[in-house]
Amino acid sequence: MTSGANTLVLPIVLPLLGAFLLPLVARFGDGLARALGIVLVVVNIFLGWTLWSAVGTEAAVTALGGFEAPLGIVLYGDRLAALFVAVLAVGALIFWPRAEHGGVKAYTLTLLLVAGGSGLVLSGDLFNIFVFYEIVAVASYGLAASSGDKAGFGAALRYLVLGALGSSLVLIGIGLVYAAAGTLNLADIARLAPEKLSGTTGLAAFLLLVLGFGVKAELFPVNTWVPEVYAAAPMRVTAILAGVVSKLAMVVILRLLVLVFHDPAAISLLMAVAIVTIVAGEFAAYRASDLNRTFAYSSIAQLGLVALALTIPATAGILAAIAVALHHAVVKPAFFVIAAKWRGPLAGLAGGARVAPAAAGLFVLLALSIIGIPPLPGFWAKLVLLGGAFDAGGAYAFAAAVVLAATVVEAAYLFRVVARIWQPAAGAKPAHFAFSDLSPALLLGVILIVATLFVAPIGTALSGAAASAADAGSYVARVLPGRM
Amino acid sequence: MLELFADLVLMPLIAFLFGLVLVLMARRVRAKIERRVGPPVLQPIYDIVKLYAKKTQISHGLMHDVSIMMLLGGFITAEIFLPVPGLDGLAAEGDLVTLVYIMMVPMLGLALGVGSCANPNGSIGISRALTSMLAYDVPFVVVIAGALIHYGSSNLIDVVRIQQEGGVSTWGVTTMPLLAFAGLIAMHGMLGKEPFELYIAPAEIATGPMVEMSGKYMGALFVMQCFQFYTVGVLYVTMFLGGGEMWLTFLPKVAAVIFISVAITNVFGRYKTEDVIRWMWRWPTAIGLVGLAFVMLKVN
Amino acid sequence: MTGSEKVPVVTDQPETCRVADAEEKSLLRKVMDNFADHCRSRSLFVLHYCTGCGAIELPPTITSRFDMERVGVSPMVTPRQADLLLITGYLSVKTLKRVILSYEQMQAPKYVVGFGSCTINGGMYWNSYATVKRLDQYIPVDSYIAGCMPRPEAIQQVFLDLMAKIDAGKATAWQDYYLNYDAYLGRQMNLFGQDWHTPTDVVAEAKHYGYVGNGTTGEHTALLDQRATWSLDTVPELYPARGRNERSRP
Amino acid sequence: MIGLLDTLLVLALLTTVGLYVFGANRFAGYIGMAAYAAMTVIVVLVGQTLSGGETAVPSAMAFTVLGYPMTWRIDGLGWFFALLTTGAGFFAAWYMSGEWNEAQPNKRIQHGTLALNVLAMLLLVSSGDFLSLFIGWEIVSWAAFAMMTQLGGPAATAALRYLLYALAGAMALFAGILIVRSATGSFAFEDFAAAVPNLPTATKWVLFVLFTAGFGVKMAIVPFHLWQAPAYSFTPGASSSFLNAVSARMGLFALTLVLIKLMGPALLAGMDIAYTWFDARSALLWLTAITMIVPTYIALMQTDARMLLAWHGIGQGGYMLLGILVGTPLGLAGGLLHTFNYATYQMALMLAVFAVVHRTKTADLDELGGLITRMPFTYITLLMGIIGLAGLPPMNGFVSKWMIYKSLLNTAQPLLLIAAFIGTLGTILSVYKLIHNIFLGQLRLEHREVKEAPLSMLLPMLTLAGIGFVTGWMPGLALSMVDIAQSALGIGLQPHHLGGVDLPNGSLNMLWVVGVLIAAIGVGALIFYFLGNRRWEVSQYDNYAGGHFLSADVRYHFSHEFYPGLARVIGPWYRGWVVKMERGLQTLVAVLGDLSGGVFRFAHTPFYLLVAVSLGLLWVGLFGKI
Repeated sequence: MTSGANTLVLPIVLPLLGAFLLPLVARFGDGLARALGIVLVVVNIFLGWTLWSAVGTEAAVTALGGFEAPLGIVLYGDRLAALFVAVLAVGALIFWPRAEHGGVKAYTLTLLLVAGGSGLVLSGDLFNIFVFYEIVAVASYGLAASSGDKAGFGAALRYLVLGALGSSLVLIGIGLVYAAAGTLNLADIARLAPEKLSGTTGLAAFLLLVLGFGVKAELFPVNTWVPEVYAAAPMRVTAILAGVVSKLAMVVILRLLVLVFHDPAAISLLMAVAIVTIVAGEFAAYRASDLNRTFAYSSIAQLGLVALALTIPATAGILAAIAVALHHAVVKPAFFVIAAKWRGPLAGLAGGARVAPAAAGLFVLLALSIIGIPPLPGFWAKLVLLGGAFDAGGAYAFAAAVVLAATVVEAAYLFRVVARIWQPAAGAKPAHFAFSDLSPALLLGVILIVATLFVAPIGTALSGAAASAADAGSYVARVLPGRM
Repeated sequence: MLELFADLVLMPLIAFLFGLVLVLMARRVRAKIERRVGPPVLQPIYDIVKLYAKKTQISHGLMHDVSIMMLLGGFITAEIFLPVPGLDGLAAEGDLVTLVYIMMVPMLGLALGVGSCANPNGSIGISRALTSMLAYDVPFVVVIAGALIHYGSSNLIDVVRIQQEGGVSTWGVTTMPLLAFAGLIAMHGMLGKEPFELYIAPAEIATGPMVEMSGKYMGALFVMQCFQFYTVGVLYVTMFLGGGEMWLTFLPKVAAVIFISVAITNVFGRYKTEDVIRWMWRWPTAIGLVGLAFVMLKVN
Repeated sequence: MTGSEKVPVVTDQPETCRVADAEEKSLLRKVMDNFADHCRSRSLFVLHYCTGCGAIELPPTITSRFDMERVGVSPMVTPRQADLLLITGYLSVKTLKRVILSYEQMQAPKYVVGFGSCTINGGMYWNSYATVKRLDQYIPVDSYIAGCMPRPEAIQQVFLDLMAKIDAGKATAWQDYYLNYDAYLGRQMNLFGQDWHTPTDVVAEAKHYGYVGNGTTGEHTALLDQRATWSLDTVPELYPARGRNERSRP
Repeated sequence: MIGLLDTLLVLALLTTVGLYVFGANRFAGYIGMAAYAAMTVIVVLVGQTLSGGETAVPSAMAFTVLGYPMTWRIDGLGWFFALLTTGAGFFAAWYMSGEWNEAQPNKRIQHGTLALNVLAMLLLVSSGDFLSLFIGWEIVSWAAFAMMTQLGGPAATAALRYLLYALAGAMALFAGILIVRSATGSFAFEDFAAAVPNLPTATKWVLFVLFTAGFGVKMAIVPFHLWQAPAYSFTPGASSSFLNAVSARMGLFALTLVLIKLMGPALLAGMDIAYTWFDARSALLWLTAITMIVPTYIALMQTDARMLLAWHGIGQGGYMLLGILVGTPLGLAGGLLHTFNYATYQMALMLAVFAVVHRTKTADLDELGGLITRMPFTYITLLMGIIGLAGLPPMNGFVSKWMIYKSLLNTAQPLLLIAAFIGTLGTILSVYKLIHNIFLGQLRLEHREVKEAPLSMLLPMLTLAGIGFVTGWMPGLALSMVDIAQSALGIGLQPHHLGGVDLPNGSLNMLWVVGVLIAAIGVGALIFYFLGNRRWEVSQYDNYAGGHFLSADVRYHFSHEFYPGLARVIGPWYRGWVVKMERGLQTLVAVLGDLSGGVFRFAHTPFYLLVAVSLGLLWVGLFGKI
C-alpha cells in the first residue's frame, strides 16, 4: 500500500465509518453529528483533490487485503474517478440535509451515499461495483422517502421496486460475464473480452448491465421513477440524486464501454437507448405541468446526452460525456433549488420576476447554459458532444440532428417558463426566496460563471482526464502489470 | 448647355400642346361615335383657362396644394426623360425604369392630395386607382421586361436608335407582336378608359379622386390629362413603333396609338374592380408572358 | 375643449370692399378678364339638381339629339367642379337646404338657372306648405326658364343667353350672395330656423376674396358667430368649429 | 496591442454596462447618443483604414478553447454592417433622449437592451471564424430576445415565438459549422473557402441548406417569416425601429459572408438540382422572390401600422438578398446599397409611426386619420419614408432598387424582375394605405387636441429622412461605403459617380433626376401660385357629401379594408399554409410530448422493464451475432 492507496481507500472507508458512527455521535447532540458528517464530506473533497493532483496521467491502483489482481479487490483511481469523488462530495456538502428531513438518519444515509458513490467510481471489479451500487441504491431509497409524506413514500416505493429489479438485472449481467470470462476484475475482463465476450452472451450481458445501471442512470425505459421521486422527494435529495448520483452510474457504463464492450452492436444499442431517452425526456418536459417534473424530464434528457456522448468513439466521446455530466451536475441541482419554492402549476409562476428577481435571473442564466448558449459552459459541452458526433458521421450525425432538434424543444419549455415568470402576476404571487433558500443555487450559479471565465483551462484539464479514462490499455497495464 | 436648356423647356411644352390636341381628338372621336358634333377646337383650352380663372379656389390644406405641384412637376420631369425627335433631353441620364418610376410620382402626389381632402369618395377613388394600377402594371412590367431584354438596353435613346437603324422590320411591333399587343392593353388600362375607368365612376363615387377638385386644382388635372395622353402614347411609340425619326411621322403615330384606345373605349361599360384585376392578370399578362418566352428563346 | 376661443367680432363696417370697377382696371387686366370671361362662357360645367320633374329634359339636351358639348356645356358631378347649378323644378324646404349647401360649395363665378315655373313662383305647388316659392330669395339666380316643363330648345336658349351674359361680364349674380349674405341668410333662417348654418364660412370667404359689402354681415351672421362659439363651448361633438378654426387650432 | 476594433468593442461593452446602471437616469438618452456617436466615429476610422488598403482590422481579443482558436477582426463587409448598427443605435438613442424617455416606465431596460444589441451586433460583424461567428450569432439572437420581450403580454408571446425560430436557426447553423469543422479540420473562414470547391456535392448541399436556413431565419426568409412582424411590432418605439432597421440584416450579413464571400455565387450556380432547371443559387433567388412578394402582400392586409411596416421589412430583405445573389458587381452593390437605404427609411418610418402612437396611443389604422394638420413634420417624415420604401424617386430606395432591377435585366432574368416589380407595386398600395389612414382623410374628434411630436423625437426622424433624401440625390455618397463592403467580397467593384452609375445600356444619374424633379415641382409651384386666384382653406366638414350636412359625430372617412376589390380577388389566395405548417409542428410536438409523458405517468414499471429486456434480448439474439 502506497501513500496513493490512502487516497483511494479513505474516500470509501471514512464516510462508511462515519455513517455507522453517526447514530452514536448523535446521542451527544444532533449538531455534533451534523458537523461530523460535514467534516467527513469536506475530507472527501480534499481526498478527491489529492487524488486528482496525485495521479496525473498515471492512475493510482491498489489491491486491498494484499491479494493482487485479479483475485484481490482492486481500487483504480484515475482523474475521472477523482473528479467524481470530489463532485459527489461537493454535491453532498452543498445539499447537506437539514434537520427537518430526518435529522441524523438523513446524515447517515447521505454519508452512505457518498461512501457508496465513491466506491462505485473507484472500484476495479464488477462485483464490488455491484456492492457499492446497492449501497448507493439503498441510501437513495431511504433519502427519497425522507420527505415523510404519502407522495414521498409512494415514489420511493416505486423507486425501490424498479431499483431492485434493476439490481437483479445487473446481477444477471455480471453472472453472464463471469460465466463467459471467468473473472470479475475489470482489467482482466478487458484482457479477455475480445475472445470471450464478443459474442451473443457478451452482448446480452451488456444489455442487462445497461438496463440495470440505467435505472440509476435514468435511461429509457427504466427511468419511470424519475419524475415521481424528483417531484416528491425533498429538494436536497433530488438535487443530489439528479445532479450527481445518476452520473455515477454513467461512469460505470463508461468503464464497461471503454474496457469491455467495444462491439459495434453494443454501441448502437446504447445509442438507440440514448436517442430514445433524449427524445422522451425533452418531449415529456414540454408537456410537464410543474417545474419539478419539467426538470426531472429535462434531467432524463441530459443523461441521454451523456449516454449518447459515451457512444462516440475515442476521447472526444468521453470528454463530451464528462463535460455534459459535470455541467448538468452544476445546473440541475440549482434548478431544483428554484423549483423547490416554486411548486404547483406553471401558470402560478407569473410575477416571479417581481417577487424574486435573483431567482428569476438565475433561472435565465441556468436555462441559457443548459440550452447551450455561448459562452456559457453548456455550450462548450454541447460543442464537444456534437463536434464528436459530426466527426464520427453516419448515424452519429443523425443523433446530433436529434439533439439539435431536442434543444429547440428544450428552449421552448424553459423559456415558456421564463416568459411566464416575467409576466405580471395574475392571482396569487409565487413564493419569495429567502437568501438561505436560494444560496445553494446562487453558489452553483457563481460556479457556472467562474467556469465560463476559465473554460479554457477547465477544458484542458478535462481533456486530460478523458484521455486517461479512454486509455483501456493503460488501465489493464496498471492493474495487471505483468499480464499484458 | 443652351441646347439642353432648350430641351428642358421645349419637351414639356410640346407635350402639353400636343396633349391638348390629343384630348380634343379623344373628345371629338367620342362625340363622333355617339353621333354628336363634339366640342369646338379650342374647347380644351377654354376648360383649362376657365378653371384657372375661377375667382374662388378652395383648398383642403397644404398637401392639397403640394399634390398639384407634384402632379405637374412629375409629368414635366417625365417628359424630359422621354426622347422625342431631335430632343433627347435627359433620356441618357435615366432609363426606362427610371421613367416608369417618375411617372408614379404625379400619381402619388395626386393620391396624397386627394387623401388630404378628407372625402371618402376621393379615398375610394384612389384605392381603386391604385388597385387598377396593380392590375395593369403586371402585364406592363412583363412587357417592359421582355422589350428591354429584346433591345438589350434600357436606355430609351438606344431603343429608338435600334429601331430606326433597322427599319420597320426591327420595330418592336414586328419583332415582338405579342408583347406589343399586351402593351397596348396595358396602356389602355393606364389611360383609365372604359372598361377600366373604375376609379372615376361618376355616378358611384362622384368622380373619385376629382370629387373635391375645383378651380385650378381641377385645371391642373385637365393639364395632367394632356400630359398623360401624350406620355403614354409616346412611350408606346418609342417601345414598339420605331420611336420618333421626325415629327411629321412621330406625332401621327402617337395620335394613332391614342386613337385606338379612345376608339374602342366607347363600346365598353365599366368593369368592377375585381373584374379589372382578373382580366388584366389573365389575358394581357398571359399574352405578354408568351411574348416574353419568345424573346427569351431568341436571346438565348 | 375649453371655451376660450373667440370668433372675431363682426364689425358693422367691413375693412375692405374690393369689387373693382371696370374703369379701374389696366388694359392688360381688361384683356385678360375679357379672355377669361370668354373662356368661362364657352366652358360651362353643369351640376343639375334634379329632385324635381325637369330632369327628363336634360338628356336630350346633352346627348346626340342636341349635343350641348358643341357649345362647351358638359355635365359634372360635384358642386366643386361645376359652374352652373340647374335647379330643375320645385324645391321642398328640405331639398332647399341641400341646394344652398351645394351652391355654397361651388366656386365663383357660379351661375344658377331655375327650371320651370316652380322655381319662379311655386308653379302648380303655389299653395303647398312644403315647397319653396321663389328660389332667388335664398340664392342668387341668373336666369329662369318659364314653362312646365320647358322644352330642350328652351334650355339651349337659356344656355346661349347665359353664355352671352358671361361673355359680356354681366353674369355677376354670384357676387350678390357675398355682398348681401346677411339678407340671404336671414331669409334662409326664416325658413329653417335660427340654428340654420352650413359648413361653408361664407363671410370669411368673402373677406378673403374681397367681396365684402355692406350687406355681407349683419344681425344674422352675428347669430351665426354666436352660435358657433356656443357650440364649441357646449357640444363640440355635434357642431364642428366653422371655417378655418378647424385647422388653425393648436 | 489595443487596436481600433478593441476600442470599439470595449466602448460598446462599457456603454452596455453604463446604460444598464444609469439607464433610469433622465440623461441616459444623451449618454447613449454620445456613446453611439463615438462608436460611429471609431467605425468611420476603421473604414478609413480599410479603404486605405487593409483587408481587415484585427482585434487583440483571441481565445483558444478546447483547441479551437477564436479570433475577431473586421473586414469591409463587417464594417458596413457595423456602421449601420452604430448609426441606428445613435438615432434610436436620440429618439429616446427627451420626452419619449420621460414617458417610459422601463427606461433602464430600453437603454440597456439597445446597448446590448449594439454590442452583440458589433461582436458578430467582427467575427473572424465560424466559432466566433456562431457565438456572436447567438448573442445577437438573445440580445434581440431581451429587447423584444420587455413589455410582456403579447410582446412576450411574440418574442418567445421568435426565440424558437431563432434557436432552430441557430441549431442549423451549429450543425453547419460543426460539419465545416469535420470537413476542413478547423473553424477558420479561409480553410473553408479553400476547401469548399472540393467537398462532395452532398456536403455542399447540406451546408448550403443549413446555412441558408440558419441565417435565413433571422432575415425571415419565407417560410421562416412568421415570427418577425409581431416580434418587432410589440417592442417599444426606438428599440423596435432599431430592430427593424438593422437587426434582421445580421442574417443578410452572415448569408453574404458565407454564400458570397466564402462559397461564391459561381459555386452555388454549379450545384444543380436534378430533374429541374434550378440550381442552388436560382432556387434561393426564387425563394427571395417569394420573400419579396408574400410578406409585402401580407403587409397590405395589416391594420396595425407597426405590423404593416414590419411585414414590409421582411419583403425588403428579399430585395437585398436578391441583389446580392445575382452576384454581379451591380447586383451586389444594389443589394448592399438597399441595406443602407432601407435602414435609413425604415428607421424613419418606424420612428414616425411610434411618434403617432406616442401621441394618440394607438397604431390601429382604422382608428386614426387626418393627423396631417396636427403632426405635419411627422407626416413629412412618413411621406419621405414611404417614398423610399416604395422605391420612387427622389428618395434613396429608388436607386438601390433600380440597381437591382438593372442587374436582373443585364443577367436576363425577366421573371425575377417581374417578381420584384410586383413586390414594389404591392408596396406602393400598402404604404399609401399607411399614410392615408394615419394622416389623411378626416381628423377624428378625439385627436383634435393632438400635438406635434416633441423636437427630441422629430429631429432624429427628420435627419434620417434627410439622409434618405441626400443619398437618393447623391447615391455616390452611399455607394462609396458600399465599395468598402464590396471590396471584401472578391467579386469586383461597381464603378459609380456621385449621381449614380454609368452603364453602356442605360445609366442612372440621380443628380439630374432629382434636380429636374425638384425644379419641375418648383415650376408646378410657380404655376400653382401665380396662375389663378389665391387659395382659401376650408374646414374638413365643408366637403362634398351628395348634399348631406357633415357633422363631427358621424365619421366621413374611408379606411377600413382599404382595397376591397383587390382583397376579394387575392383574399382567397391567403391560404396561410405556413401558419398551418407552424401549427402542425406545434401539435406534433405536443402529441409527442403527451406520448412521452404518458410513458412516465402511467408507470407499469416492471412491465416496461420486462418489455425492454425481452426486446433487447430478442434483438441480441437476432442481430447480435458477429
